[in-house]
Amino acid sequence: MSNAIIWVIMIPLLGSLISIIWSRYASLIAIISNLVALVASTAVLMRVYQSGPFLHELGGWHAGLGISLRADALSSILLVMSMTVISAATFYASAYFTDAAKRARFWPLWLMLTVALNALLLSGDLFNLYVTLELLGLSAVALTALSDNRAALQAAIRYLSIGLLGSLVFLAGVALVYAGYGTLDLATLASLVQANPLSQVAFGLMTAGLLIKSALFPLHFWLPSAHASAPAPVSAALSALVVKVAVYILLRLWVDVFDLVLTLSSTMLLGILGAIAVIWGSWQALQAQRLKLMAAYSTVAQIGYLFIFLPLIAALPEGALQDAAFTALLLMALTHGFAKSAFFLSAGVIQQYCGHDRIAELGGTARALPLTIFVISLSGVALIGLPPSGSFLGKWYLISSSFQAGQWWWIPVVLVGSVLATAYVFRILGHAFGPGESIGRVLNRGREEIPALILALFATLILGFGSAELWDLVAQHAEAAGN
Amino acid sequence: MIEILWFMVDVMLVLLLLALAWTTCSSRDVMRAVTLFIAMGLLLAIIWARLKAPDLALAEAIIGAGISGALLLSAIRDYPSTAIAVDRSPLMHSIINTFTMALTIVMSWAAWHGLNMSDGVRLSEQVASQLAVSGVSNPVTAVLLNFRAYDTLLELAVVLTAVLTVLILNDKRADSTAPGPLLQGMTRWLVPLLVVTSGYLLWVGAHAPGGAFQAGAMLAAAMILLQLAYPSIHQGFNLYLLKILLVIGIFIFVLTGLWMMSVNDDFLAFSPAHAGTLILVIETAATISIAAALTLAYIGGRPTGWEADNHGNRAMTEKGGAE
Amino acid sequence: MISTQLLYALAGVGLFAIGLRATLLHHLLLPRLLALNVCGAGVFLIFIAIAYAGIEGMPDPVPHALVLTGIVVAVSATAMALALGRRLENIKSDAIKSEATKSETLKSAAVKPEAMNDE
Amino acid sequence: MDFFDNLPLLILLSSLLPGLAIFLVREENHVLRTSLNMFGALTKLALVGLMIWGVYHEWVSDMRWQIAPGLELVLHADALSVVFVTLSTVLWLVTTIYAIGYLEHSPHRSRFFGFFSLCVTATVGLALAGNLFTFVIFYELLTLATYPLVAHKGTPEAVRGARTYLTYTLGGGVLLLIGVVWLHTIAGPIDFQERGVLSGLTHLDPWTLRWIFLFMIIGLGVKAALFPLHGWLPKAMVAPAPVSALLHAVAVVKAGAFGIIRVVYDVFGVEYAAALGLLPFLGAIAAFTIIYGSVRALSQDHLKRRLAYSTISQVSYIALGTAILGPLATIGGVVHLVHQGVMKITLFFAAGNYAETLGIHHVSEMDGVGKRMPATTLAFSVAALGMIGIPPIAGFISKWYLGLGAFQAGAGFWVIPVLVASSLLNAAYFLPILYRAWFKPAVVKWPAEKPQSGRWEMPGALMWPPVITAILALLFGLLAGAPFSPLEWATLIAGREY
Repeated sequence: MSNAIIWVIMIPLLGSLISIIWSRYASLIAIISNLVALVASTAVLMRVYQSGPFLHELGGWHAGLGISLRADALSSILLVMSMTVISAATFYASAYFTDAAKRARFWPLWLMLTVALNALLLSGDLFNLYVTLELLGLSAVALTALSDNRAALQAAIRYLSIGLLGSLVFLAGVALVYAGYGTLDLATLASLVQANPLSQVAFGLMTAGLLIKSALFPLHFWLPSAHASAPAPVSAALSALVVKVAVYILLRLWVDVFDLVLTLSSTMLLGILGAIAVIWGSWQALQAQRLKLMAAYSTVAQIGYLFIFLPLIAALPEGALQDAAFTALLLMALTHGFAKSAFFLSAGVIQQYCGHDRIAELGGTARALPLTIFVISLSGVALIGLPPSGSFLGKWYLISSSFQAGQWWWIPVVLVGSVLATAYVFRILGHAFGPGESIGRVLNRGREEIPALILALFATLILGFGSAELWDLVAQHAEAAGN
Repeated sequence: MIEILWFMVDVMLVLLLLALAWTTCSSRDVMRAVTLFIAMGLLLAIIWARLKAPDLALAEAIIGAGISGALLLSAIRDYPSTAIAVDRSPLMHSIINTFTMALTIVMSWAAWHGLNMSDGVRLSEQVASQLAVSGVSNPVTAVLLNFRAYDTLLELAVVLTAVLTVLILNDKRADSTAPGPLLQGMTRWLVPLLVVTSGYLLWVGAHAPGGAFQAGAMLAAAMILLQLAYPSIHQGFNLYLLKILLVIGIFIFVLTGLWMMSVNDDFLAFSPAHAGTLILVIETAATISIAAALTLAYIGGRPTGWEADNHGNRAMTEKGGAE
Repeated sequence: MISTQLLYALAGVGLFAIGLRATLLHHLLLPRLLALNVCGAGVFLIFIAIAYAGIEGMPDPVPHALVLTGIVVAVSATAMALALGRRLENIKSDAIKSEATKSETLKSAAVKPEAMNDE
Repeated sequence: MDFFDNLPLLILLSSLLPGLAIFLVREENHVLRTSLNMFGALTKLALVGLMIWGVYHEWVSDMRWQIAPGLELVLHADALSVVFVTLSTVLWLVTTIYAIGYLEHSPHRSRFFGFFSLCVTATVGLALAGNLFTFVIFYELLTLATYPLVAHKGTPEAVRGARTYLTYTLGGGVLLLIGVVWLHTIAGPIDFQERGVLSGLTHLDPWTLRWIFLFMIIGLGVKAALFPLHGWLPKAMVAPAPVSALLHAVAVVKAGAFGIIRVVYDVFGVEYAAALGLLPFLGAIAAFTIIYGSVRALSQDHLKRRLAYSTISQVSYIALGTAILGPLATIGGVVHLVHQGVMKITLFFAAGNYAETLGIHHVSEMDGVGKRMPATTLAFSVAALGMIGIPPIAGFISKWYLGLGAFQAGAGFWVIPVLVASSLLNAAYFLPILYRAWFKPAVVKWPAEKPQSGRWEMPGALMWPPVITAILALLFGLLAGAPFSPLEWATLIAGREY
């Protein structure tokens, strides 16, 4: 598996093609290819863990002339997270779509989304990032439109046009970078970048484009409708992964490439926007009448947390403290990825059971679907940031970094955000525990409930108690970047 | 002297371009806007030629203006209203105006800065030095299918995704009017010409302007024409084969890449000796897929019987359940 | 040479800004789509202006290839957006039609229930 | 001693694993569920017995799990944790028996007992936590595990009560978290240590420490129901009786009180806390809460609510004992942790029995109940008299040591009046109940009487638990001087803390 980094992209791509031709066996093809890709992604992570970051020069051309794929701690961890979520959602989807025609439409696009996610995470080239962003955007829109009702299509159209705008603004930044530095390779660029007007404008444009895609307040307006109206496995991928990889590119650019251009005040601005997103998104989630809409607003809030870390990372001295803040950011992102996907998958089960997802009418679901409500509670624990979830550690470091960086004003934001999150999560549970008739067994829809449970356990137990390796990896990454 | 003349031409082209863009964007009628947009595409093709980008000029004329224009024109028919109204509040309107003006100034400044900053060489020297081992002599094709072939592969995936969406969402557009004999007569000699041109563009791409995208679009144009003239022509077409045509470009691309990886360690690392052939094979497959994709995109949805496979499947299982 | 480059690059910026402004102003799909395409054309123009190396010089082929990719991506996205728009219009008109047939069936007190399209 | 190092983990697992297994047990499978419950409870009891032995002989049991740089999960058994662990384990066993009887034939028993076990796991984990980080984790887990128990009935009232409970405790949890993280950033990881950690770190700014203390006390005070953070407790009374018993006697309120002891003694160090001037502040709140809770209890007719306000008042004795500098007061506070638990759980068991057997929910309906349910009422009387502080019942010992401690610290002038007033008030709200129960003639018809079956006044599983705990309360008072009695153990702790 020395070429796992290629397989992780090419296997789903081939799977997508075969599933078009051989649509009768598309579910099987998708499951197999995603499992193989999951194994390959683990191999990439293992290689990074054992021998550090590495490159794959596509076409054998050195980066600069050619394009290189690169795997380091950040990208390989997110890669494995993304493949885990995708694999679980794949199992789920094989039971979720009861209509054969819809299922046949779903798989090729789903696999294409997987390709786009993996290609994006591993890309080391600015223009290639643009192409993967477009592939990601288009496949995400197509999957949203799969619901095939008015709301979904309107959301999809908005999602598409906003996404295109974001990519074009990003591309404008890329054009300016190429004008000034004559390269598209991230690593080469990192060694060339100086703090000058061109860098600032180009960097600003790229950031703006990516902020649209990562739905940071006030550019989040397209997100709730799209995430709420897509089919459940798609919503899971959109909220857990698609938004997050945009944040990933931002981090990649900020930390690895344009760190000289970055000023404390600009990160502070993003931090403030993040803080507003936390409060506002949580508040909207609390007001939401529908389960999936609530989850979508919660995503807006959770993305906000990630941005609060930026001014902290910028203000902290290089070394252990900065690494800790960075790892905590990663941990928050990972936890949210697992938790939110588990949440959406469970919401899909509830929607299929009840025929709707109106929160006020969920009475009795705790009796009828105990495991699903359990999964919702687990992911709710992670969304609030209670132990033993990974986001508890994330918030711990968010608070401690705020003290260390002397930016105490983020702490009340965390406090209010947590309280609001508690309120919206337990509002659901309160209704779910309400009276209802039928009493189900523990496991009612195994193929849908078990993948969701696995994801929720990742968010809570595994990331909460077993993230020590993660810290090692990031420390290693920081060391490598420092050298 | 000649430079001043060129510069004046440039200024005129630019002014015309900006004027066309502005009128496209501020037009109150969809039909008018689309027409102006197509005109702008053609002007862009001229500008690409002026800036010594003949590959692009071709592509813009065929794809940017041609196919996009055809898609937009046929789409207009689906819309109930053709009037464009701006319903932003005056405040919002002026905020947007101010914002874009500020952005224009800032970006212009940065562009000026960037052009002064660089030595102007960028990657062109590297391309030139490796061109000999790329398997082709047209540098743009070398970049597209060798140095940055991975981009092109993903781009084909983008095309496929878009076309899948088109197929998922809609049935084929109802055939509007019966084609006249004039169109049919014209088609009879135009289509073979287009097909031959397409083949030529594909072949010539190795050493002169042209290549898979231009050729594929040209082929698609031929198919669209055929479809317009003989609306029921596709009914005899094997749809299973059409699916294969749709994916064959990426399929061959990926398989070649993997094969080369097994030989030369890196994905898509062509051996210089065979690079030319391999690129031609990939391009041929890509041409077919692009043509199929653009044709399907134009007809606007699933041809009759597209999902028969699945429906058959469902019918069969239902039957099986009943037994 | 630099003046030509600059002229076209600035034109690209202008095109980008015109497209951006119109994208933000319009709600409707078609005009917005046109505006996005104009916007994209502006970015492409910046790329090609950068690549230009004078009347005598060999232009940089890399931006040419990038823009070619960009054009194909743009046309794909356009096709997709149009398909979404068409589907939405169909659903809207189906809803109006089924509304009409529903009231008709009510009038004639027919027993056949009309299947609804929406989920 | 490898085994001994793993003992805390085993103790946790002995309730965690059966708890998780119980979730999967089918509703009708009564036998399997009961076996799992009893197996867990008895195993835990045996393991705790081992641990008492070990800690008494000063064996060190310390288990660490690195979670992140500077953050370790530490399970550690010391004398103080043994007190709380033993209390929880014994009372869990008794409450489990009680709950099995109480919930017979009611729905969702698997869910109930599953969360019940998780709740005990969290309590024991909190007791065994070896540092603040671990403590916070189990503190939050406890909240989560008890929420479904409070909401168990699923009625709108239950859901509302549960939501109030959650709002208070999680809000408090966040404040505690902020205090703990703040302390972490200035002082590094804090392992609990007898006589405190911070007293050794002289470079810290005293005002920062005072703020941190405030955050922590507010966070812990919510669970300990210190005024004005007590509002959730009476509302959480909608829970089934075994939950109220466990919540109020052991798990939740004691977790808060235990946390206060930990922070004052093993983080700050009681002498350092006194030097920072923090103790009078804590003492004043505790004293006020003692009086306030008792006054409010006077006017409650609903029996469980009266008991709830009584709890608010009684738990603050523990905080009061902590706030007075001196080993005798410490003994009083720590021993009250046990004594109050045993007595209060008796009262709640009895209240549950009245409600279950006769449908009695209010004090005004209790006329003559003593003749109908003598055993339960006798247990209730013992516990109530103990609460008032009548010798030789356990409650007297606590108050005695608190009073002595106050004199020792020179705080007698304000502590003694508080103790006296509180005792009088206790008498004022408990004695009328006893009078009604024993001496007033029985009403003709009870609100909702269940037909009597079998030998006893009610099923044995419901009757014996309060009797047993009442006997314990009596023994803890009578045999206070015996080895391994709560008092002896509290003396041991006080000896190690000064």
